[in-house]
Amino acid sequence: MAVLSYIEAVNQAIREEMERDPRVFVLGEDVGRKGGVFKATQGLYERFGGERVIDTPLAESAIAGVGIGAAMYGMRPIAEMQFADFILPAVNQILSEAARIRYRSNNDWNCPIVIRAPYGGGIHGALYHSQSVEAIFANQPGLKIVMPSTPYDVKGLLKAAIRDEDPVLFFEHKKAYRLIKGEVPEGDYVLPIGKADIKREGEDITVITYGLCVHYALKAAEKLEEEGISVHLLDLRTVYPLDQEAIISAAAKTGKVLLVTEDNKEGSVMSEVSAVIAENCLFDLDAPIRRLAAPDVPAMPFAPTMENYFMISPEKIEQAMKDLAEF
Amino acid sequence: MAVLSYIEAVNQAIREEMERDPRVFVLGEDVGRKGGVFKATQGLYERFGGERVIDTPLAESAIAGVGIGAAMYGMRPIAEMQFADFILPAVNQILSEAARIRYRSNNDWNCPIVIRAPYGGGIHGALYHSQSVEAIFANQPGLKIVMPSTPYDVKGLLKAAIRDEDPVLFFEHKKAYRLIKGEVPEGDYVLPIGKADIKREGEDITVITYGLCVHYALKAAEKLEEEGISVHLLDLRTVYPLDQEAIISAAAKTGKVLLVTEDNKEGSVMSEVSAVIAENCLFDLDAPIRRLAAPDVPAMPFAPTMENYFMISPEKIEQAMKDLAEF
Amino acid sequence: MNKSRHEKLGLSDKQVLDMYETMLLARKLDERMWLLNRAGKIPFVISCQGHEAAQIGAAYALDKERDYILPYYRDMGVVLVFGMTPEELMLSAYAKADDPNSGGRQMPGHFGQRKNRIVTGSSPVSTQIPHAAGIALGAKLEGKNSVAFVTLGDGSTNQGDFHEGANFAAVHKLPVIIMVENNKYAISTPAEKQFACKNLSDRAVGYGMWGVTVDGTDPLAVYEAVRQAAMRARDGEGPSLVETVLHRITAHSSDDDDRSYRTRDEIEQARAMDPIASFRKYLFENGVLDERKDQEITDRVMKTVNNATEYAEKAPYAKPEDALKHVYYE
Amino acid sequence: MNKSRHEKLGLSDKQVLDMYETMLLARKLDERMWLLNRAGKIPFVISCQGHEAAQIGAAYALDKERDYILPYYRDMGVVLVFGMTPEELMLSAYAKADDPNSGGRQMPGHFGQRKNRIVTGSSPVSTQIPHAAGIALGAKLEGKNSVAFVTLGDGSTNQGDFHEGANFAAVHKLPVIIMVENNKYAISTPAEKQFACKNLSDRAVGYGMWGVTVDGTDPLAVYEAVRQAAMRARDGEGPSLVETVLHRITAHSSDDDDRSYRTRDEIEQARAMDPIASFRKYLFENGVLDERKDQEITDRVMKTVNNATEYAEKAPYAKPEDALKHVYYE
Ligand SMILES: Cc1ncc(C[n+]2csc(CCOP(=O)(O)OP(=O)(O)O)c2C)c(N)n1
Ligand SMILES: Cc1ncc(C[n+]2csc(CCOP(=O)(O)OP(=O)(O)O)c2C)c(N)n1
Ligand SMILES: [Mg+2]
Ligand SMILES: [Mg+2]
Repeated sequence: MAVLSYIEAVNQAIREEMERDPRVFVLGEDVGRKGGVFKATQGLYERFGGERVIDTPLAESAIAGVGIGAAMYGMRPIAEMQFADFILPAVNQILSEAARIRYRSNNDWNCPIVIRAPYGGGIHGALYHSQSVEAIFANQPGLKIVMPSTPYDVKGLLKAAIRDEDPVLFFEHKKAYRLIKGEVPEGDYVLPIGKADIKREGEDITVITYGLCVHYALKAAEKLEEEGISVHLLDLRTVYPLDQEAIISAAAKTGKVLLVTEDNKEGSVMSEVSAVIAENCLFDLDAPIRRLAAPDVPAMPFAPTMENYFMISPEKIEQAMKDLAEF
Repeated sequence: MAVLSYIEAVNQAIREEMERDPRVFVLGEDVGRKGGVFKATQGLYERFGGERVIDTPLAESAIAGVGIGAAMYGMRPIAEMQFADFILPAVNQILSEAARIRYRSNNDWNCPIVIRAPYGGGIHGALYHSQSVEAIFANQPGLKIVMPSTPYDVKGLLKAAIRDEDPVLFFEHKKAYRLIKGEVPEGDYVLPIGKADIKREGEDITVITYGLCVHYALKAAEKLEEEGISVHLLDLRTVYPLDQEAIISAAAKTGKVLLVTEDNKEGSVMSEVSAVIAENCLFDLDAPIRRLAAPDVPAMPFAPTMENYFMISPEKIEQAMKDLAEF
Repeated sequence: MNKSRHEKLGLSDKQVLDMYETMLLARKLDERMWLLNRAGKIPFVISCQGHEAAQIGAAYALDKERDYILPYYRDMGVVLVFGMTPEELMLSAYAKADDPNSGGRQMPGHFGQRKNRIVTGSSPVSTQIPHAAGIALGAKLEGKNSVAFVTLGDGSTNQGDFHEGANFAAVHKLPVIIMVENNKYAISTPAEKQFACKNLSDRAVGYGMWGVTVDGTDPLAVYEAVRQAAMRARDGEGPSLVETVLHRITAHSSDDDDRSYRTRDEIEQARAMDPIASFRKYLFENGVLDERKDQEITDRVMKTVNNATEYAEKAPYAKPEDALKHVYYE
Repeated sequence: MNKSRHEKLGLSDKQVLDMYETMLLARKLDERMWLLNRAGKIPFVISCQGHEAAQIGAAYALDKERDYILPYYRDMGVVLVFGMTPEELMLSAYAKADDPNSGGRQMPGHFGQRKNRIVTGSSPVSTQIPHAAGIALGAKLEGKNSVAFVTLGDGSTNQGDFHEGANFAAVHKLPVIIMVENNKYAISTPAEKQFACKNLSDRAVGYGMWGVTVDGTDPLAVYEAVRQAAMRARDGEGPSLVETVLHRITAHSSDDDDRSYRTRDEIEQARAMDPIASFRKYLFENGVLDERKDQEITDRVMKTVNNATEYAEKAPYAKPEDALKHVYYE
């Protein structure tokens, strides 16, 4: 198996899907000749031409809205939002339209669009190039939100998203793009949207997280292993709708749960994870459900001092794991 | 004290604040000559003129954005979104701008805007005139979200919102507008934003809710009283940021908690309430934290059969209360 | 002898009579819905009254076999031409299970019917403009020569999505026709508080597209403009902006009372410029229609309206639990 | 003797020299930032290079005592005129605690300074257009005769907020000047993939406002257009749309490499149309500037740049926990 970076997995998934299905096309800002500001679509313009790799005007509501129209027509658009932060002008199209098209038409129409966007911080992106935006969308039936952590998951889940009959938001951690590498099968495979994945088996405490934090948690778990603390790690992969079954059994397994997100604490997707546990396996718990998250300030500052203070790190996770294990 | 309807309290609060402070003005669709589609601003155009009661073009991002500009300038705009459902084109202005202005400018600028919008269902409004949209916003530090249940709270909290130095979303339940009446002092008073309110003292179970559901829960509680079950009822009033202290003590008081919202279940503000409880007073609980909410479908259908199926009712709350009491 | 206007446009007598009958059908269905609403039988009406000429004139200029339409809530006339039946419209008014638009989930006026290429619509205005560009893009990518015809009200042209959608369509020279039904009101807000340009078609130049303003009470004028736009679209000349100026005869909707913001006079004037009356006059003057034929048509229309009403009234609602269906692909 | 162009505009020799010096200062600060970025000392630069004439020409036409400016990220020239100091700009580049724009919270180019009426800006483009309308509305409600001057790039004119903000300002005849700095690129996307109109000022008619396209490499042409727009605004004639056409000399930002989408030739051409060189030539030709004076100015500018850099480099960062401050009123 080849070792790919996270972003190479994105690129490969799109390329293979475009080869497989002529209905698949890409649209977004600078996705064509430039290959995207992060190079996620590099080489696709050369390979498939400007008709299927469309540099759009600078207008996110149109990127989403035109994609939605094309999806209703029967195409399989992959719309790129240059940064997750800039998905906000498209919220009305995504929530009022994409998420409701099947339901409102009583199954007569559907909207198989994928909207990709790089999210997350730790890259000196400051307030508007660092945000986690999933919580804004993670309350909208009709929508699915995928946030993979590894190149393997990226490829399999992005392919699944492109083939999905319904709209999928696909958030990619921009710090993971080049930092995270992993083995990826050359051939075609899909992974199930809506299923969490155990990234590490353990006995003492359960950590539930997603995205880049999965890697931070794995790092922390290795450290704790040396101290004799065994960590069970569940990677949500899909943050909406949640894989309740997997959450319940991961929580019940150790009875001590730490939820980690890079997003602000109040109102994050981890609140829902906590609520699911509190509703379903309260009596299996030996400790309060802990959440480790960013402080409740609007977004990540630019200055390195404040950015580090805001950002989740392996060290912060390690400390929280220890505290929980000792509870 | 006069008995006012919920919407009369809205109208009175705005009128008194406009009389008190010349910086206060109203803008929105049809708020002028027509007095608003629900008549929330009735009489204000005649009283204060078209300069301070502005009929805007049909463009929500501009309504929010112009309001934000005026607020930065030093005015006290009250922007009306005709229906909460139509706030979505303004999400970028509200989240990227209003919520972040103080923080991003290091306290140099601020944005004292109030954005009012009627939300909620049970009025044959179908998908796009029935929604609860608070969960979309209830994860954004810098923003406050107020959702009052009684005319008394409406007046005191709307006045507080108008005087607040930061942006406040003020969601009014449109079914409550004429259905709910209550005593309201004639004079000036404000109520604290960020504080929940005990609407009924009780011993056996705790119900936490907000908006119209407060009234439904009160009705249900009276029924249960007859059966010897005593309900403690906390009205959140501000759903972001939450009054954690009040939540924790209300939950700890009876050890049995039912959370009620008219919104879809997954990802609602009740998830956060549950997470707060699970984090802070897990060992005080005698039952799993229950949530009663709308089913996870995109929005409320039009046909009465399906609308009733979707909508929370006193009967549904009563049943859930009983189940919990018997746990 | 001089050719009549419709002959010059290549429309036969039969075709204009058909247009007239469809206009009348739309009107009578609409009037019936108001009666049903006032009788407490249906919760909501939003009217096509005053817009019929623009709607039916435009729809006749399209290709019903391959074009896509993205109508807004007043466009009963457009969807009638594209194949939605009076029964189906009444099912929607009654929110019954067999409503093809939404199975009774959406308010009336939220059209959608895949088999007739009527693209599903929502309430937030103007979101359909980018959709039309997307539909046209899809057709173009597939090499189909379909046009996407999208409508909206004058107030709705001030939404960001109008701008973004129009611009996208123009940059990519997509076969899109944007038709504005300018009734000079957005609910209570008059045109001068909505925009400061003279004609809304003045916006076309800013997108580099073709634009025109026509009398929206004249079905032939609208037919001509939309036909030209459609020809341009099929010839690869890109999108067009067609403004039709007309009058809203009713209040905004059954929830609105327009007496608070329109004078009696103004309402009377709007009524006096009834496009159905003026088209009838035209047909009489050109010898296409006479009293007898007109009565025949009216009788047929009324029978259709009655049957549709009866049918829909008796039809069942969706089951309560049907609310759970069709959130995702099943 | 014939009057020179600047004299005809009522600008003194001192004033044009001052403009020239400010243009040079902006350029040299910007160049220094690139050096610092390439040396790993500052994480990010987004350039004013090529835009200086438009920025400084425009800002000189405004009233620095009462007008409000809502600059976009390239507008170092505008904020320099409005009173932000080179030290302050460097503090921002270094993300230091005393950065007046944001205390080191935002990237450089996200301007804001209340005391100079520089309205705080964000990254999502075009949100500032409605804000400008709101500022102008506030001023109008208070009876102040302030103008709100707002800028954006050509690509950003395709955002919904441009449309909604421009339309609102026009309907309410607000004293707003919208200036587009059209460098014919949005990052890598060329103008022809952004819009299909000839000039972006063609959009003015669609809002019923005054519009003009001027050479953005000529500070006097821009000065003249913006002065006229400001006069109109103060006279109650409403908003204007001023398009300045110019060249982006650098890559989009320090994170971009424009060789993947611009030919060497094209980049050379952009450099050849350097507005500072052409204004220097003008000043020489009109006897306002000579080699000695030019050297003096350059020396003064370089000293300022050096001092500002040194000062900012030594200044402290905000404390980590300062990240918690100023979420709400305290
Ligand atoms: C985004 C959005 N905001 C507000 C509304 C509420 N609303 C429904 S129709 C309407 C007026 C529309 O006016 P216009 O576009 O002129 O169409 P008309 O009804 O006059 O045909 C408004 C404000 C809405 N549906 N969508
Ligand atoms: C809403 C939004 N989408 C995307 C971006 C990313 N972005 C930053 S600058 C830019 C291009 C802007 O082009 P233009 O408006 O022409 O200004 P220029 O940089 O050329 O001066 C883009 C796409 C953004 N900042 N905001
Ligand atoms: Mg109208
Ligand atoms: Mg540009």
